[in-house]
Amino acid sequence: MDFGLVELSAEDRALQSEIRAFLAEIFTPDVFQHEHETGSGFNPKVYEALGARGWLYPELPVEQGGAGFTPVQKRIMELELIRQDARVMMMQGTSSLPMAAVRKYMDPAVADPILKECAAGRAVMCLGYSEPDGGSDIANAKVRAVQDGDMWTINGSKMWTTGAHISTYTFLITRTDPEAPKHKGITMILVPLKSEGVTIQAIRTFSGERTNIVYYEDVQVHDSMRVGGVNNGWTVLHGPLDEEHSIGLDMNGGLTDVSVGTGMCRVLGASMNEVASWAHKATGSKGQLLADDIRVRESLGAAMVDYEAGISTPGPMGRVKASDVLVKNAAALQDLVGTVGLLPMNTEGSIGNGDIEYAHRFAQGTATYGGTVEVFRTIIAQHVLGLPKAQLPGAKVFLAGKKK
Amino acid sequence: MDFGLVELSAEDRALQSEIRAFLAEIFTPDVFQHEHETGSGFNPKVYEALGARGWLYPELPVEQGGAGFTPVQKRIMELELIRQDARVMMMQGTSSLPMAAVRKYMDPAVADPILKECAAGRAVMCLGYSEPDGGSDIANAKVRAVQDGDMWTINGSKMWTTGAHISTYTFLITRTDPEAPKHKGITMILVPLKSEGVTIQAIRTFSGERTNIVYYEDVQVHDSMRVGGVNNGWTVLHGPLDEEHSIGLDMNGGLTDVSVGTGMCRVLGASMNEVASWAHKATGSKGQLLADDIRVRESLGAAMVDYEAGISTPGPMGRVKASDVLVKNAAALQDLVGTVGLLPMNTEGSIGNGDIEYAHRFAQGTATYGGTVEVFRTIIAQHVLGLPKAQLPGAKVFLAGKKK
Amino acid sequence: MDLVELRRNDYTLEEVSQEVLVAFGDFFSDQCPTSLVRASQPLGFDQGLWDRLVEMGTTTMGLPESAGGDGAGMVELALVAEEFGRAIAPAPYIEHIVTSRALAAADNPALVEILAGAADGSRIVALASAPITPGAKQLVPAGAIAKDVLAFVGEDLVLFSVDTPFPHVANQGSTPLAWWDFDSVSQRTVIATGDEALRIYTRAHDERMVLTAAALVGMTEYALGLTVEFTKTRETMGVLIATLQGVAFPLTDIATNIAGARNIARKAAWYLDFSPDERPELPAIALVYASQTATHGTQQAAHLQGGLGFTVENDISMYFLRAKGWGSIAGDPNALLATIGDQVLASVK
Amino acid sequence: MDLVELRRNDYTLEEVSQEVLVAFGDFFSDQCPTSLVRASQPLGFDQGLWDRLVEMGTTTMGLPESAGGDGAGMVELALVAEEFGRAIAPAPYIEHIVTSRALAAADNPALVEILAGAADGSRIVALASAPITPGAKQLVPAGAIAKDVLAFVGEDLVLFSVDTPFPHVANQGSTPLAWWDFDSVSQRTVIATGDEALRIYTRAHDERMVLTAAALVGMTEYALGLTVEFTKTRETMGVLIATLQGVAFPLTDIATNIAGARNIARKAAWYLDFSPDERPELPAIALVYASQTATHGTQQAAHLQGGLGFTVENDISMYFLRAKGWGSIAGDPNALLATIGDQVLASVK
Repeated sequence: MDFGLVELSAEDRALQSEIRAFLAEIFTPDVFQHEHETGSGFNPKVYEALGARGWLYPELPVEQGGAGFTPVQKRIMELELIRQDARVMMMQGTSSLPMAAVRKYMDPAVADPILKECAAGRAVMCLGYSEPDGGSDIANAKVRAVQDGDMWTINGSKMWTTGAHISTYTFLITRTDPEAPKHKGITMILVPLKSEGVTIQAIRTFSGERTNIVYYEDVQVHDSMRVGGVNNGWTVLHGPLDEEHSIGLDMNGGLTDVSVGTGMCRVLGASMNEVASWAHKATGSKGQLLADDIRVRESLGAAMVDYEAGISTPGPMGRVKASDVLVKNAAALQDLVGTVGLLPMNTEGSIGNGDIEYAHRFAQGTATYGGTVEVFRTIIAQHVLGLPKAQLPGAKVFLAGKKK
Repeated sequence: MDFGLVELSAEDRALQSEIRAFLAEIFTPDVFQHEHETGSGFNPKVYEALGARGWLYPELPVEQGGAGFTPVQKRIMELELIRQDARVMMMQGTSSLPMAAVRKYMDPAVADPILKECAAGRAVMCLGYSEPDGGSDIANAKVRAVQDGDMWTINGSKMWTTGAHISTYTFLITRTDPEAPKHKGITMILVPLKSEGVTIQAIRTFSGERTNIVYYEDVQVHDSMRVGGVNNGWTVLHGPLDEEHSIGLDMNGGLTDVSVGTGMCRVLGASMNEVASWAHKATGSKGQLLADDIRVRESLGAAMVDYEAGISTPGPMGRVKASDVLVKNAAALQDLVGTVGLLPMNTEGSIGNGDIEYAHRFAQGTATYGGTVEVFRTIIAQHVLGLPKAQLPGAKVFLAGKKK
Repeated sequence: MDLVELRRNDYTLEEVSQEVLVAFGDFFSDQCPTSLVRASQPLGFDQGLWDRLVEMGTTTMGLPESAGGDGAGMVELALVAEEFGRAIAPAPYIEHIVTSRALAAADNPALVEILAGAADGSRIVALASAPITPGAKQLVPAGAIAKDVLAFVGEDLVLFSVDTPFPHVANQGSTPLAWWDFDSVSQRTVIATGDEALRIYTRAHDERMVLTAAALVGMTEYALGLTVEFTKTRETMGVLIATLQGVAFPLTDIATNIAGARNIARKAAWYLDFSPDERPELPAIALVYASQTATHGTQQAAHLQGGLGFTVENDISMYFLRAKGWGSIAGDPNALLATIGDQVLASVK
Repeated sequence: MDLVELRRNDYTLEEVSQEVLVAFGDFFSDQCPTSLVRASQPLGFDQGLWDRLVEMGTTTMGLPESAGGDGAGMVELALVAEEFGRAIAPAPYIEHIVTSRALAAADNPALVEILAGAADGSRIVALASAPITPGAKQLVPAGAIAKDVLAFVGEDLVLFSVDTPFPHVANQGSTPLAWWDFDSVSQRTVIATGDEALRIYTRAHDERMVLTAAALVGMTEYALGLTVEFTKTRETMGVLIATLQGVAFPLTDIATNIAGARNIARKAAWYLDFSPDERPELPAIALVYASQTATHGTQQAAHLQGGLGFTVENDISMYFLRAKGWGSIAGDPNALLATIGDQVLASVK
């Protein structure tokens, strides 16, 4: 066990300072404004500036467009990016899943230039998993891909393709054998989103984040863009999915977050910090400083217990816990501060420039991102508790309803 | 709408005083001690004293052993009994269900003497519904009754037959046609528990209440004790069950409780009163009176909101709500008072002579009594929200796992 | 508290109340589709809808006959509030009604003109949430559309009047909130003072809590209905999601909370009408419980529609975003709990 | 609070810790079957088990080498506590260990004999939960079996000693609680005073919170296991109840809470060992969260066995009845929340 501060070498300390200074420079106010307006989780200037230094996927070797960072250096970069703004970096995380599959399963002659573009921040990839009527069952994909010689023809539509409008490629689940059992008839194809026949329609969520429906109409894709074998898509998918859902045994000497929901908890943590700052200045109806008010002290204490629970609960359980505690405490903190907690960014009197108001909206999405909490409870029931599966007519695997 | 105090006639006021004085006389300290020791929900002296005046089922006409009370008078009696001790009167309520069925379906020549004994407090009846492996599905009863001429032979066992050890009769669900669909092969029989072949084994619950397993081994019962038609048990059962589970449209000008869970809420209310009394005397670590402590005030306020919710939620929804709020607040009030909240009746320093400690144990049972809260949620899903039933292999009706 | 009081528990509505419920239910479903709610964002006020509400007699029904009203009681007003909340109507029904009733209760000749304007809907009136402290602005509910705001100052109940309302401040619930700088308002009418002022002010707050509670009940019930329908048509793994206990059980809990919150709101309204000195904690209980019901209920209802429940296009988003705000405007739930607790403590003294 | 601190999050147990976990897990499952727990009710103490615990070295492992101990840290002691809690063992492990460590920390020559008795288990020592106020008795955890109780009086940390422990008072958790009338105890040894007294006392309380948190984790996990097995064999409507979401989802929530509570308890133990001046709120967080986990987890686990979970014969009843009491003895959850909140407030000052 070790929860100590990471002891940095002189070199790492210098790197940390360099990173911090560089990020402070590229995260200009219009980056935040742009994200606030678009909700895309992506900023081309930031991504390209990072990519130019090999800092977008800095753990990759230099020849793959990374910077050959050690685990400690990679962690420094992660935390410094979070210190700036985790929202803008969302597509960085989303891309990393298909990048791993592309690297593993595609012909290097095709894959390498694509991966380099991604590492350079000039391309991102999105996940074409869910479908409009698919619910949580991504293995039930109906988007059809038909092969004719070297070309695939793709028809159908995908839902919740977050980032499609700014991505170069989508990592698409296609149905290639409608007769086979559902897990055995799917193939993964990396589809260039500039292709003819692709139409992208925005879906706005009330946290301000944008996602998309993507329609595919006779879209032509060369067979070289296939990722893994024909009808072997389930295996290919599992690579990234296992990464996303992994129970998270720590392989990095404690340099990764223990809970999948740590990012969600940071939104709660930011709210707590803003409420605490506010309580140091605001006074109650009898003139008492709110930081001395037992109600404020207890509410912050209760939020802190939940925050600690959210970041300490391992793996997929942490994902459920983090969402639960964020939903509960975002509402409780809004109650605590009163009507001013309803005021958003850029309004007179809002707390933490709208952080409390934002957290309450954002919280709702966390119960759905990357699979609803119900889907994860089902996974926990089977894989942690070893409970038998429900014998539902279409059941085989419940997975990931909404992908980032 | 009317939530006013009931205006009593001079006659009713006199009756109220008479009842109150009489009950104060018969509810002697050894009645409470006896209930504390036995957990039977029954006291022969009390029942017979009430029965002798026609006050056990006072709404019945005098010729049926009642007192011909008006609804207002009946309500007076109910509340005065609760003021004494609701626990001792449990079997009064349990008996009333089979009494209704006996009255409706049996030959009056057989039924009338039985009902008179019940009204006189010399006999009570218990419910022989659940079985050891039956879960919530009472229609799946396996206790076998086989007819030979005028006699039935009964074999099998029943679980959760609360009151069997002090009851004269049990209202038994028997399987009389194993080949028929499960709801069409059951028959109700009123079995004298003194019969040869009946063995009663105690089950102790941790609230102190006693219930029983009852074994039937070649028990002989005359056909005149059959309640309703052969294989028509489901219809006979529904009379009392509808009464127990009814949505509770008020037919008495507001003289009944709106929530099925009102009795559970009274246990919460008693705890709240005891905590409030304690807070008027106890002081905190800084010498402050706890009644002035914001934490005590808020916790009692939160409990009061939940209490009001429990008693105001109609019918079976109120049963779920009452159990939820009792479980939650019994724990919260125990936290509030600290370690002394763990001390039971008759120990130095306990609060309300153990009321807080008791409420926390009692609360757990309320989530199971008369059917688990899950069974009731299933009923609410179907009958209030109109949701479709789950297509489970054995599903037809989910009902009443544990009967009082 | 007395656990065995011999009281009636009769929730049966009088025929005339039934008619009010149906009439306003019809009115809002005809006149206030969710498209109108959406179009009125972010201000949360639609003049056309307000005019039609006035035509319906909404602004006069709750005034005493002496003030040209119909003398309806809190029970009827709460029934209207429930339908108002079901439609999340962009109109200052609650603020305006409770404030006009307070003005009428003051029975002050200086108010005749303003009261007439309030009765015919031409002048929207509102109620401050806390006593005025010099130097501090206040967020006033309906303050962006009201020209007259009733507020407590020292020992006095004062009506502050302006020619143009203060500017709207955007907020999660899309309600017409504004920061009022009361210091800058010179037009002030003292309408009551001392005990009378406190009585009128407390009553107005109690009425606001009860009507808000009723509105939150209607709001949550509509949101629940949207999701119940969704779960009856959406499949996963070959079954309707409504048949899964992980979906059905949370829905039953919402329905359970709504049923209780409705009864409490109506009961609290009845006490204000018929027995105002008893159970002084009931309006607070009604508000706290309805707020919990709405916060939890709209959140779960939105969630049980999965990703779709998180989209702006889905009407349920408008319900979720209002649930917390409407409750918050009517009172601070934590502070209310302590005052409710005080009644429990007082009852055993 | 700093949300991006560059710290390790490494929960991997050292090999020696793994061995401690396995050894005590085996010990308790061999030596402390639930039948022994049941037989020791209502006192909650079994002398034979205690003797075997002493033989295992339990009473010396956590003492410093200078006091004849093995110098084990809080991480190891917490691992033992988890197994102790899993067995709900009728022995004063937590009270005795934290009190002996406090006595050893005082390094007072007058304590040599008592410390030797504590180390060989012949003299059970315990810790009062609140400072002594004259005229008021105190409920002392393990006070019915301990002859020596450490308590704070004014500025001093004082060991009160008696020849015969005060009589046991029955309690829901079947723990050896007793009312101590400290006024009547004449044998008193001041073991520390002023800042040092406060430091030792605070540390002992922190240790009690952390060990209790760990014990509650083990307790809840055992109760969960009983119910998981039950749901895998019990059918309703033709399916195993484990396949119903209404059963499976609450079970996953218990498992989730346990996993988090375990990590927090171990982390809090690590901080006490290696970084005691940082994160002073962690012991309280560990206790509050483990108490919530245990209260809710044992309640739900008992409930999901239906009526059977409510019977005295079912072992799960013993777990449910201890969950609240064990937590309550180690600290007042509401008061702890405020002190945790103070750390959040201090972090942004």
